[in-house]
Amino acid sequence: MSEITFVDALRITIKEEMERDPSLLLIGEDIGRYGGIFGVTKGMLDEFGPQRVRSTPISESAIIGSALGAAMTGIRTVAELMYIDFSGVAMDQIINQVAKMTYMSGGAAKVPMVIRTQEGGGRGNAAQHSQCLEGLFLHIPGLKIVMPSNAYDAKGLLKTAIRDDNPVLFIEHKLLYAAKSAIPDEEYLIPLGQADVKRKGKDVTIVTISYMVTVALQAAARLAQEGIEAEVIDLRTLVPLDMETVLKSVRNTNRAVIVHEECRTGGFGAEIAAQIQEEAFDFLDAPVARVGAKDVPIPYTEPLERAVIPQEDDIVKAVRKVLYRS
Amino acid sequence: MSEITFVDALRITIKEEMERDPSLLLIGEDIGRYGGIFGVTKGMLDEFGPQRVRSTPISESAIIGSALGAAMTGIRTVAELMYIDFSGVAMDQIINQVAKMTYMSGGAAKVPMVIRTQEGGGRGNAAQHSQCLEGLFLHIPGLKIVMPSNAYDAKGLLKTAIRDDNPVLFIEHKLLYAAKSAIPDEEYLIPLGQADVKRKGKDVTIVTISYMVTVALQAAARLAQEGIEAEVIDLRTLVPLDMETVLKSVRNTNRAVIVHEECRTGGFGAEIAAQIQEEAFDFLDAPVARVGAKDVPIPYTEPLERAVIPQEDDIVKAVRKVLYRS
Amino acid sequence: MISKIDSKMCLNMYEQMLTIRRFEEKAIELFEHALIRGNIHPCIGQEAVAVGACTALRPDDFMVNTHRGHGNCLAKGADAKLMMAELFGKKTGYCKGKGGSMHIADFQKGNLGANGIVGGGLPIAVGAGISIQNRRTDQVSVCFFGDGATNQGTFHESVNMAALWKLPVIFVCENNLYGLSTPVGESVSACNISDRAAAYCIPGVNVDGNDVIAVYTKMTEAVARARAGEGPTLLDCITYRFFGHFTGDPGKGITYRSKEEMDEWLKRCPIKQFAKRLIKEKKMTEKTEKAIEAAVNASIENAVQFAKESPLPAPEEALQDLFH
Amino acid sequence: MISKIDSKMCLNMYEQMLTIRRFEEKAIELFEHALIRGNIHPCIGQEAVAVGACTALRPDDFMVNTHRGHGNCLAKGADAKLMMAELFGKKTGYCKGKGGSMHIADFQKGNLGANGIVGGGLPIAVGAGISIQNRRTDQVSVCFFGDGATNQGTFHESVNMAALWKLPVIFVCENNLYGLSTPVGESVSACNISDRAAAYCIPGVNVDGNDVIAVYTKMTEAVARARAGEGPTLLDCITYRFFGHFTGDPGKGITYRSKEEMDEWLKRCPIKQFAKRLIKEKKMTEKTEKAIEAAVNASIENAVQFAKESPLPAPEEALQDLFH
Ligand SMILES: Cc1ncc(C[n+]2csc(CCOP(=O)(O)OP(=O)(O)O)c2C)c(N)n1
Ligand SMILES: Cc1ncc(C[n+]2csc(CCOP(=O)(O)OP(=O)(O)O)c2C)c(N)n1
Ligand SMILES: [Mg+2]
Ligand SMILES: [Mg+2]
Repeated sequence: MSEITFVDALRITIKEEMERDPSLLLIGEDIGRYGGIFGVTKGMLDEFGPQRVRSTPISESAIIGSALGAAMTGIRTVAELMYIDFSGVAMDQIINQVAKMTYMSGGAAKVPMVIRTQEGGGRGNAAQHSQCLEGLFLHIPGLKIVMPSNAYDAKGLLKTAIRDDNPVLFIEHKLLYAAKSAIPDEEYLIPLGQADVKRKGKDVTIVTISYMVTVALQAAARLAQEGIEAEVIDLRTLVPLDMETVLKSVRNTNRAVIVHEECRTGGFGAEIAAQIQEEAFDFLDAPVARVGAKDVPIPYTEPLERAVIPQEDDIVKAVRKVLYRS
Repeated sequence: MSEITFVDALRITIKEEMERDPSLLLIGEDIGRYGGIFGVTKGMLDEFGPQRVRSTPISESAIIGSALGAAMTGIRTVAELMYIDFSGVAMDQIINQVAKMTYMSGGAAKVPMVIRTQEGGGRGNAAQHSQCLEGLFLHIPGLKIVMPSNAYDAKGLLKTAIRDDNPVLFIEHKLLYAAKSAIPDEEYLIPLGQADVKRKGKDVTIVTISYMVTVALQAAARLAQEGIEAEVIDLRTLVPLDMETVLKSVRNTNRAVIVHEECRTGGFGAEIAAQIQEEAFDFLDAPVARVGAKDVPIPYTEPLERAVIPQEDDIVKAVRKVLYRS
Repeated sequence: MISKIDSKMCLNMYEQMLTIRRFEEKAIELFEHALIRGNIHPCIGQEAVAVGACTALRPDDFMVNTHRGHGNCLAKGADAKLMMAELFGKKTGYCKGKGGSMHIADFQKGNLGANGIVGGGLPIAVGAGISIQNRRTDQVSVCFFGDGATNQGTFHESVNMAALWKLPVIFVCENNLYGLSTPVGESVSACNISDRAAAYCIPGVNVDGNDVIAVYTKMTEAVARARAGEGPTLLDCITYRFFGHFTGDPGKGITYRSKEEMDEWLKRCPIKQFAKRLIKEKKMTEKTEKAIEAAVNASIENAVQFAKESPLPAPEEALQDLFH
Repeated sequence: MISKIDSKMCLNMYEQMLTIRRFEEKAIELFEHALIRGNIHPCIGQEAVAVGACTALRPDDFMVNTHRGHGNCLAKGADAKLMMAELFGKKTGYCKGKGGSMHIADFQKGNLGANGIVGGGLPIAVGAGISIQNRRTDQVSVCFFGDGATNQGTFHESVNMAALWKLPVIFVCENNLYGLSTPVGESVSACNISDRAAAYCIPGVNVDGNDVIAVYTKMTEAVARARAGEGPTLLDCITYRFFGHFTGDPGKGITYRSKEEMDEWLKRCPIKQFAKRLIKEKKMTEKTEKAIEAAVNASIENAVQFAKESPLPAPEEALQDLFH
């Protein structure tokens, strides 16, 4: 058992999997000598050589498409997309090629690949380096979507993702890289599609994922001081989506608040809200509430960025509202 | 007043606007001599010449990006994206450039451009030529989204879209091109953000758009024979979204079914369902229901395509369910 | 030159070209009778590129295909029965009816699939090249694409990447002079598509794409280079499609191509040309020609029969095959 | 060669280069003191490209910029005060604090904005070229981009389109030999980036990007060509950034560049070189040099002061400016 950061957890996981599967391929920009812009692949080039650790030109379509070609021909692959914002330049390869290959071929193609990428605001990186875009990919059948909220989960989920025979979009959050968890020495895997109740509570269900788990837990702590016990569910993966855990909780608390960093309109919160009211209509004592970013690009300057991205305060207010307190 | 097809309505509109604004630019693949793959720009090259009617190489990023550059420098532009499926190869230009330019520049940039494109299944065009992707763009702030359901609306909405000083995604449906409407001889414009009640009814509200309006009206006719009077609302535009009209209807019928052709998960139906229960919670006598495509790529073969894309039957069943009849 | 090539191989090539021609003719006919839906992009007129290129390959070599890909599929060894069944949308088709004309794949024969997105397959072929290099086999990866596709960003990114890493990828441009209605001169700013090789420091080769032997010969050189670890080659195979862009194109493309031009190319039919030459060089008798013709016709009839008799998938199968 | 150029213009260029240098140094300092957030990509070392290229332009010419774009902004006539205010996230900044370092635009000066997406600006510059052609003015559109950006699909699509239509676009590669940590030789398969021009039948020109007069001269030729309707030119300006890729790059990029290489380039500082030459050719006295230095320092101080004193936007302004 040792305390390590999210970045280290990712690096150790990749290293272990590179050792386990001698054909596993890493591909992405500046992942070689430089070790990746966030340091996740540090040391890999020296250890596994330039054929297994391919540092590429700035050609995201070719990165994703070649990962697909490698995966389809028997080379399990982890591609790195430096920022999720850059998925735009590779979008056809992600949504029309990677996501559809297995289905279009009637199951003949097998696509064992992971796209690791990174998202989120809070650092003044402005409109093209701060987005959260999971809602967009959720809408495209054929991609699994994993979004860990801490180093422990990151390790267990990344292992599972790499060993999956389907394409997995693995989304990290830039504000989580330095966060530490205790990690056991022995190997563990976390299955995809299992939400995790990060805090128990009986008054309201907060459904969230990734960095917003941290913010939601802070909000829950504050709410506890007001006598409101919030249950905080970390979905961990959006595809597959563990609605069972969500519904079980909502049937108990009768209230739900969904929290995500991506834009409110058309975010995954809309999908979950729609499903909750479909499946637990008679249990709801208040409308399902959603907390998401305001519907604008992420502004650069701090006061505006803070106004756009969900804060602890916004969650507290939303919870009070579904409890009809203010 | 004359009966014309959807395609003709689009062509006439573009021609009128080309005459009205002598700098208006058309750009897209095969839009010149060939007149566009669906014939919308037929005759334009002869009438307006190759500088105003630019038939391009197969370079969608350059098409959208150059339309943006032209628009930003004072040339109002209508770009044609042959299939919405090809938005993948131009996605960065659409979501990171076109959509964000005005905001990122603090309002200094003006982007008067329309991206005309076409979507939908039903013709056996398979996974990469049959998608509906509006839900994806709905999630990106900075794009208006227009989806006419008939030739009359198409004309009025396209005029407004072209004259708008903001980027507008104008999505046509391939099954609508041959549909005819009566069109007045005098000019008319339809404002963006005004839903249209295509059928009055008191028992349930069906909220839909584009080709699914046709299918929903058929379903409503069948339901009427069972004594169920469905109100059918054609949203006409997703951004701006006229929730007022939707909510007014739901507060009256107490039941809502949202119908769209795009995949159910993460489609715009989730957003609207979430908003309805947020705003009209106490009026709902049943959960808001959603009818959307099954969450798979669109299969080629007819029986599977039919199983995946929403049919009249699916709407009828969903309506019966929210009325607790079966 | 032809005389150096094994007679049996020549007859094989001839038979394959004819198979492609008959397959496409039949598919068009069936489409017109509404037995096939969607769209078909016939490669009639371009058979020499498919057959010349694929004859230089081994069954374990990889191939990435385009929307106009029936010819390449067949040349890479696909079973016409399973292809036709796919066009009929039957459960027995290559993709169980889910893919259709533009998405046929045949992994057993190294065919990684066609693509409905122009330029979409190029990066995939590069990935297959990486896979070969990392597994240290001497396979190659062949990527077909049209003249129009060379203007897509993926062309540039893919050739650059393959060139940088000296991947065993052969880029074969089926340059039929048009991308849909757009003449290559209005879409490609280079004089020749082969000139684009200079941007990547790789060989760019001009090929008469209507001469199956020429294609075979140049392709063999490119394949040898790739197998030897010397990296990619760009082949610019000039050819012509006799039909329209797709089954809905009026007058076989007469709205954007002159009758004279179309007639001129019809005279240079790759199959007729090859037959003449085989007979002239005594590699084929007229009797053999007839026998091949009969065998090909029978095999296509057989394929249609198989497709017709095969079952459609059941609606609930729509939800299968999304994930493994 | 320099002697042919007007002294006043030379001194202007010198002053601009120095302004850029001081602006960047100050921005780095302020970033380190947490007065500027996000990231900064300093162009220190590359000033000759910005100034040489923009001196060949008119104020009404268009310019499309990159993430490493402060220098190009200033050279195109931007006000350092409004730039600095933007970096401070203030309401008075070019983008009201919404854009930040990577998105500064200045429409009054034809500056259509920087871009956080590598290669994202290229198609926009082409569009400005279309706009010029259609409005029948003799403006030009200049697109800056890095060596790394030449591997993006948009580079290919954009240059091809501009070449086809003979648009008045000048493609200026700020080739600083690295894309982030990646040496140009590991990302560009061509020997020289200028070789890529062959793929589009346009001139590709090698330029010493540390020699402001060389840049100015070659750029002037390209601009003349563009204004005359002869189409685009690709300039490959070889230069070097003295700092790291961004403010977070350890040791100014020492993890991927050798100390020897960095020292070697430091000796070729475009500003020092130019000063020496101006003095040698008697275009500048040491007194003038000092006066320029003082004026530049004052203007940067002034900009910082302005930025510091400007108000931050109010939270509710976040919702403005999405649509007109
Ligand atoms: C990204 C994309 N853009 C446009 C299309 C529509 N389209 C299909 S085939 C085609 C022409 C392709 O030309 P070329 O590459 O020369 O191949 P050919 O059809 O001539 O074999 C076009 C424009 C598409 N399928 N994908
Ligand atoms: C599409 C995209 N991919 C990757 C990045 C991350 N990134 C920012 S700058 C940069 C290097 C760019 O290199 P080059 O074009 O040579 O410009 P330079 O930074 O050297 O000026 C990279 C990889 C990005 N911003 N956009
Ligand atoms: Mg072609
Ligand atoms: Mg560089």
